[in-house]
Amino acid sequence: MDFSSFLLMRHELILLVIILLLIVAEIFIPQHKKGSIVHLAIFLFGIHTAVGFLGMGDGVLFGGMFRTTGMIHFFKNVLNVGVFIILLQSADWLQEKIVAQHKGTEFFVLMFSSLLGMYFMISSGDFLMFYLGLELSTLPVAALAAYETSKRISSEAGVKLILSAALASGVSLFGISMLYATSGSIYFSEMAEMISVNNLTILGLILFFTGLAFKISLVPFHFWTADVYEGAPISVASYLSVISKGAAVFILMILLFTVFKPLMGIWENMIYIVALATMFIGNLFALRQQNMKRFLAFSSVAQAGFILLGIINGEQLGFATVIYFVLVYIFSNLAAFGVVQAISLQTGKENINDYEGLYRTNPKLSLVMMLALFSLAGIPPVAGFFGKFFLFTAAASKGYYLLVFLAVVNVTISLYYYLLVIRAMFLRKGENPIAFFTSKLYMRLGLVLTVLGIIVLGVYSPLYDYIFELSKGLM
Amino acid sequence: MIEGISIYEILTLTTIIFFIGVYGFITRTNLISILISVELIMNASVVNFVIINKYLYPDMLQGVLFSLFIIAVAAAETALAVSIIINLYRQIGSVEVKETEMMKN
Amino acid sequence: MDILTLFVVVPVITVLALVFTKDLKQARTVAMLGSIVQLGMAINLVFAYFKEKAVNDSIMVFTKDYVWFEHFNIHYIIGVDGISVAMLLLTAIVVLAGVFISWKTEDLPKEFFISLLILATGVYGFFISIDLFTMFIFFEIAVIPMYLLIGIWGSGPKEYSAMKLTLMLMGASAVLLVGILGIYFNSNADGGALTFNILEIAKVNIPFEAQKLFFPMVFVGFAVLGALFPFHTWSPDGHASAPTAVSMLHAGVLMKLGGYGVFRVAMFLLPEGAIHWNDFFLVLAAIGVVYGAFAAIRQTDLKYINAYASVSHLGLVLFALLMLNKTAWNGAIIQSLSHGFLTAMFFALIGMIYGRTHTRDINKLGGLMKILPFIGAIYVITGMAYLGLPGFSGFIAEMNIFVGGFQHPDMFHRVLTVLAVSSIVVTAVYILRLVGKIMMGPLETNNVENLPKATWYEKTGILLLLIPVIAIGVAPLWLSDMIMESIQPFIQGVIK
Amino acid sequence: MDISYIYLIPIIPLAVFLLLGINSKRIKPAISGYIGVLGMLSSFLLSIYAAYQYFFVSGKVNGEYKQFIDKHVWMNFTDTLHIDMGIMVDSISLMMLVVVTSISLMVHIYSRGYMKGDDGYTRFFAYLSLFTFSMLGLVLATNLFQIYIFWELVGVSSYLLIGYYYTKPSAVSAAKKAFIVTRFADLGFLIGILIMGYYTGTFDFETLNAVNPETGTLVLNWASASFMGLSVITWGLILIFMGGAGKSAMMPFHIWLPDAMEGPTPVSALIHAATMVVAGVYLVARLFPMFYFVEDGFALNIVAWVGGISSLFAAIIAITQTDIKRVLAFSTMSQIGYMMMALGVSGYEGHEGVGYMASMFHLFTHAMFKALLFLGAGSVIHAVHSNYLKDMGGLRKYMPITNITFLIAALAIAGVPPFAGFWSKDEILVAAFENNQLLYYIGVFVAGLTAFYMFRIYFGIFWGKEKEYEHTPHESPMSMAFPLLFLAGMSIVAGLIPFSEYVTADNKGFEAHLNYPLAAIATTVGIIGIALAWVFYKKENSLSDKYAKSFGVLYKWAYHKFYFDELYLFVTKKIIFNRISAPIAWFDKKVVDATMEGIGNKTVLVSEKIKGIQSGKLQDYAFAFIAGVVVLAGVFIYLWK
Repeated sequence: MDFSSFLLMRHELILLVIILLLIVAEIFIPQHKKGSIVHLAIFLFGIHTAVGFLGMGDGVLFGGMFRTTGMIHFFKNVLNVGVFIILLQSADWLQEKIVAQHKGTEFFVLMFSSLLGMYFMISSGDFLMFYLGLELSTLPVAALAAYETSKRISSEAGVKLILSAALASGVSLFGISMLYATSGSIYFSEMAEMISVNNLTILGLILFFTGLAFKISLVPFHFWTADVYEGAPISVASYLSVISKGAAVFILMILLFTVFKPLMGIWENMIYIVALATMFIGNLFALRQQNMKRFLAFSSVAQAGFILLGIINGEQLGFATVIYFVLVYIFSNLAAFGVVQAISLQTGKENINDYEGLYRTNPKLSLVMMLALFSLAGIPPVAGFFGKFFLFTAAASKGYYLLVFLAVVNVTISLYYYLLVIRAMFLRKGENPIAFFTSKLYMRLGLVLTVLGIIVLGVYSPLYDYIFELSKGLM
Repeated sequence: MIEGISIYEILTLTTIIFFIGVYGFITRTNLISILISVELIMNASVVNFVIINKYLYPDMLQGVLFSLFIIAVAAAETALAVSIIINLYRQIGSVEVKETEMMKN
Repeated sequence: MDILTLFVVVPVITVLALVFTKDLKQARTVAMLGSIVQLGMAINLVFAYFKEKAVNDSIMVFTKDYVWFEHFNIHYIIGVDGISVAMLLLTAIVVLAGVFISWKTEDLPKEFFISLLILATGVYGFFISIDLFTMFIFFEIAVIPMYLLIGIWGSGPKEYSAMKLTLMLMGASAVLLVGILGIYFNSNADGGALTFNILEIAKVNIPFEAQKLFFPMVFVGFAVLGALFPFHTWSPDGHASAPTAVSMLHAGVLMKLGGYGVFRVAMFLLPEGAIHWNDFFLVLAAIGVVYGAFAAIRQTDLKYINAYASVSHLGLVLFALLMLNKTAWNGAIIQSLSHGFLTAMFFALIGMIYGRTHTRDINKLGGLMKILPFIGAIYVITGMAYLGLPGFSGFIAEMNIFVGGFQHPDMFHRVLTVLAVSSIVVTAVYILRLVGKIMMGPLETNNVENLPKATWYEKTGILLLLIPVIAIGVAPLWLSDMIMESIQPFIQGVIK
Repeated sequence: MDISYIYLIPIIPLAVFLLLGINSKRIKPAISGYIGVLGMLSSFLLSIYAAYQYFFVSGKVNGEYKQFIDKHVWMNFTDTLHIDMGIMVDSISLMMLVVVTSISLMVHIYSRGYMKGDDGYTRFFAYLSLFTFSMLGLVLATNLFQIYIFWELVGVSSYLLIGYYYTKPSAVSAAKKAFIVTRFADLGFLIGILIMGYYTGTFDFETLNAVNPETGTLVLNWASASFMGLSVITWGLILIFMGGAGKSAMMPFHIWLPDAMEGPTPVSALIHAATMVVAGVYLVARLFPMFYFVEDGFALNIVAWVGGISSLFAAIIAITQTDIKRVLAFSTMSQIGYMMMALGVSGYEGHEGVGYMASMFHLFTHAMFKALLFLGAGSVIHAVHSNYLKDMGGLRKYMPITNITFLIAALAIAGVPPFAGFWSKDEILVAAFENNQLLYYIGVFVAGLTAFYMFRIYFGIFWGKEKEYEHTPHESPMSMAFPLLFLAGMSIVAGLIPFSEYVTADNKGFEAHLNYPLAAIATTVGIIGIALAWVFYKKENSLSDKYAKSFGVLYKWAYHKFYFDELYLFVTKKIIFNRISAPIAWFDKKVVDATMEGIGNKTVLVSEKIKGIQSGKLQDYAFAFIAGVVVLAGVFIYLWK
């Protein structure tokens, strides 16, 4: 085999190099200017993100363990952008809190290796690679969740995440072993041919499904979400809420649409049930939250429920709409988390009623927040609306009108709690509103990027058509 | 291939192990022992892979390979988990699971 | 830039300009200029329309079609017929009047006018769009600013009302969304491509089962905005809490989206569904008409009275639409316009009275005619127009509705019409009670001496609204013919 | 005949109204008074000219008074149904034109004196012009819808004028009452119109009334559909008559008329005596062929009876009232009842149609002397500043003109020859006698009562014992005296006009002869009434109270107008306001709204209830996790198949 084909792993290789570079830098940069490591990391990753957009052909490596297509390539770029924004938004926090404790580099190393895991997971061609990717993407995040070692809730979050993740992966491993038993192979391509509808397969599917459902935080596998988001550093929470969720959705779709095609009759209904449960539970819990992080955690649970409406379509349309929605969702959610980050960094306040009167002191921030929330709630003309609308279209095209109806009911419920935040920011005056402050460059950049995304992605229609074209490759 | 022992018995065994693990996970009060239960779950599937490979598809080694990787990952996982638990222990001087209930509702 | 898209662009430009304004003076000036331009465009459009119609007899004129989301066959299609032209004119006038009436918005003036104009954008867009998707987007754009407008600048239990209003309307639009998807996926019944284009879908005959299933969704989705009983409860609280200009725009324009949508989408695309569900919804509408009127008798808060009056009058619109004949539909459209102007006037006047006496409780008011002659006189005129006095638009509308309703061959419909007709007496009762209580009789307001007279901007705002009311009332022919001929293509589906 | 100039007759008052109404604050009172009078005068002259042209020059074509119509489409309902605006010139419309313009002119002149110094002077004249415009439009209407439109306008101008003293609560409520009661009656009118529109496909009087000369029956096929045993057209007519009854204060819609006296007296003279209140009569006359031919005049009978009963009823009440304007109001009601009765008993062809003629005749004469009575009463009130008999007496030496004119009017209404009332009333009784004996006797009795109550107040005002007036009453200024004299003259001569040649049901005209026996009876009855009044009220004495007692209950009821007001009050306040409106308002708040609320609150409640699930316990989560797996597995492996 010629090594040029390794270029198909360009993303992975470059990221690996960056990780190594950072470790080296950690060794050589003197103690008193450790701060520069942040700039370095963001710079390097920025280059990586940019380079990622260079074109790349499809191909398969290691006898099918690793594969890449236009879609996968595109999605890796999406993840990159997301992570890049997260880095921008957390730069100040790192500078002020983490670097002081000499833990700057590790943060990047961990996050990047988790991202590396995602890469492998989404371009995995067999269950072994998939499993490794999954674990590689999960474990570092657990470490990150527990990163603020001085905070008790942070360690608590870490414990909860690592243990439930272990349980999930254990269960899904058990499922995989069953699938292996019925199909005699762990390669997706071979499985797709061998697989047949029988109880063992169904059981395997269900067990396997839980592993990803855990990452996407679908009900009833979502319980860790809120606690971990609350305990973990905000940047980690936002990473969990968009990046790992997005990647998991991606691979789940690939598996369901290709490998488990024969079982569609089963998993359709499974998705149906889970989707309803997820939407309702997510919304009902989000209703009463006071802490912004928990609030966003449950809202993201609900969003996951909406995503399933696209998955249930089971065809190219569904795939495209879901990817599109995930893209939009990444931007919207990161905008919200970014604002939370900025405020909690300045004032340490994370509760909704701390935001009262925010508009009158910090109009820009609250506008960003409002856009983000509208996008999450699906109010036109911001991107979120289009994302949701297309998801519903995908579901309706298969005739799931009842499901769509219940979904729109949930949209209304969700609108209620999103408006609660807007109420706090705009309607209320507040006794002691958060004083006016200006964020640093990185944070501003991060927020501006997200806002651009929120506004442009919706109205700019060619993007969706592009995604739709790409998603042909996987079907 | 072990003479006189059919795959069913072994699969039953692994399933039992699996559920022991689950049971442990749900009932143990000590984080470490919960971790151990997770290991049990993992090992159940490790054995599964090997057995299935050996009994059903002896000509290729996919299962066996898989199991090796699982063992490795499980080790890493344990290490990480233990480190986090230790970190928790530093703060609250306990590794009881009931100590990790600050965040709820 | 085509003549219609300007209706969306100009408000947006105004909004952008507003972003850079410093204080109230600049903000209101910019807003006023923007709205004046819009009014000019609207008037110009009327003439342009007549000129165009002479040479081109397609259903919609000035149509433009831009592909948006290729794969879903979503287009940005715009076009107008006589009805949308009239509606655009209404909107332009009410918006301008609203700007005048809110001349003295002290708190966050910039934001206020921005939200107001965003609302206007949505309404304009809704009236010009022919594509269901675009229509829906504009629909929601029009609704959502209400939350801020009521919540920030409102009075009384504003947060509660704002939340209630937004949730009920958005819930309705959610139901509507399902209905639209249903139409979309049945739009290829004749083997064509899926489309959101209303005119295309109208050519397709959607299977009866689908129509039966989706008509209620579309109808209710829109009709909630038209205060259909029993989904009208958002409107009294909303109106009561909203600031004056917002009540004007909301009752005057936004609520019209309901009837308009029912007419454009539900009736046009799902005629068989309309016939199938006719009796059920007709009864609801008739209840709304009488019920609203009776509920209004009992209220003591000026705004509540008007809110319930609106329930009654807009109930009449839905009622007429369900009569499924040209005359009644003509009446429905004219009623929408007339009610738009009149209720806007009422809310403006209430705003002025409230601004001076600081109460809206009719038991605390009395004999204002003596101290506020202009407001008093206009109030009486508005009241008379509202209870359907000849010479004002209300009469034209109601007569069309009643005659149309009574032309219906079915006895049941005619009986319901008689029921609806009886509402005019009840209307007279509460209007006269109101006028007699607050305008006439002995003075009851304290601090009588220092009630300022109406200012120039208030007068301008009022006259803007009064002129069309009288114009329609005295010379209805041009309007009713313009609407009548535009209705023609829409009625076809229902007739056959 | 060219009728285009007739448009000017209503348009001039409209112009005056707009002129005065829009800048009521700027124009000086004196000026506005002149503007009003001049405008009215020109209309008056025009209508006189028109009448002359029609009746004596070009109206009569081969022995029949033709209808001249000029109309323009105002609004289209359907291809066939449309509202036209236009003028319809025929005998009754011209007769009404003369009545309306002349009375209106007189009232304008009178008001210049009567309203002097009132701060709403200009407003008053504006309203008067508005009313005149509406009334003229109503008179000239060519179709049902046009008449309805002006009908409503008349109603509103009456509302405005009754509520002219809008700071007086009583005036406000009277105005409200008048509007709402008539509005309710108009509801019937409107529904009637709708029925006509639906079943006949037209609103035009021309088409509706068209009579086939050969068969001598209605062209229009009224038997097409029937409802509850009656032709729908009959229902339509009855409902339309309901509207007419409302405006003309027939039972049971009469209650607004007495209260309407809250308005300034000239207004009462113009609107509530001479013109607006006879609109109902005019409406029936307008549709007379339909009323007559459809189902052999079933509807017409109703008209007759309603008229007869109202006249009797009102006359009885009038005797007991002490507010002179109210007495006049009830007398108006009773006289209009007369006219209705006359129409009701009338036939169509030739001398058959004497009732129709008589009713129009009486409408004409009554307008004159009743306006005169009101204006006279006005000048009395102007002098003593009170409406009540008890504050008056012996005024004849202070205000001679008023006295004489009032006397003339009283004689006229009492039906004493040769005054106008005698002739018209005689024709009415003739018609009644020929067609419906019972109504005839009622009519005669009412004639007597009329004479009695009219002279009761006459004596009460101008004779009897003098009261001590805080400042001695004096004769009214010329501006007020002139109209009195003019109208007095009319009241004397109007009876001599040979109406039967000009205004008849079939427009052909016929020779009317005095029916001496009937006339004699009527006159004697009238004289008796006067004599009784003389006995009772000429001198201050206690006879009246004694007899009042002897009537006991009847007197009490009559005094309280048979408790109609209380009845209405009960219906509106108790039934509509408390029994319907209040429950609906409650229902809206507590049921409809509460349901919507409930949905929201329940959602929040549920989310509160289930918060325990998120217990924060790692192992609960794990349990939920496994439970989820088991459930899914259970569902899809066992239940699904």
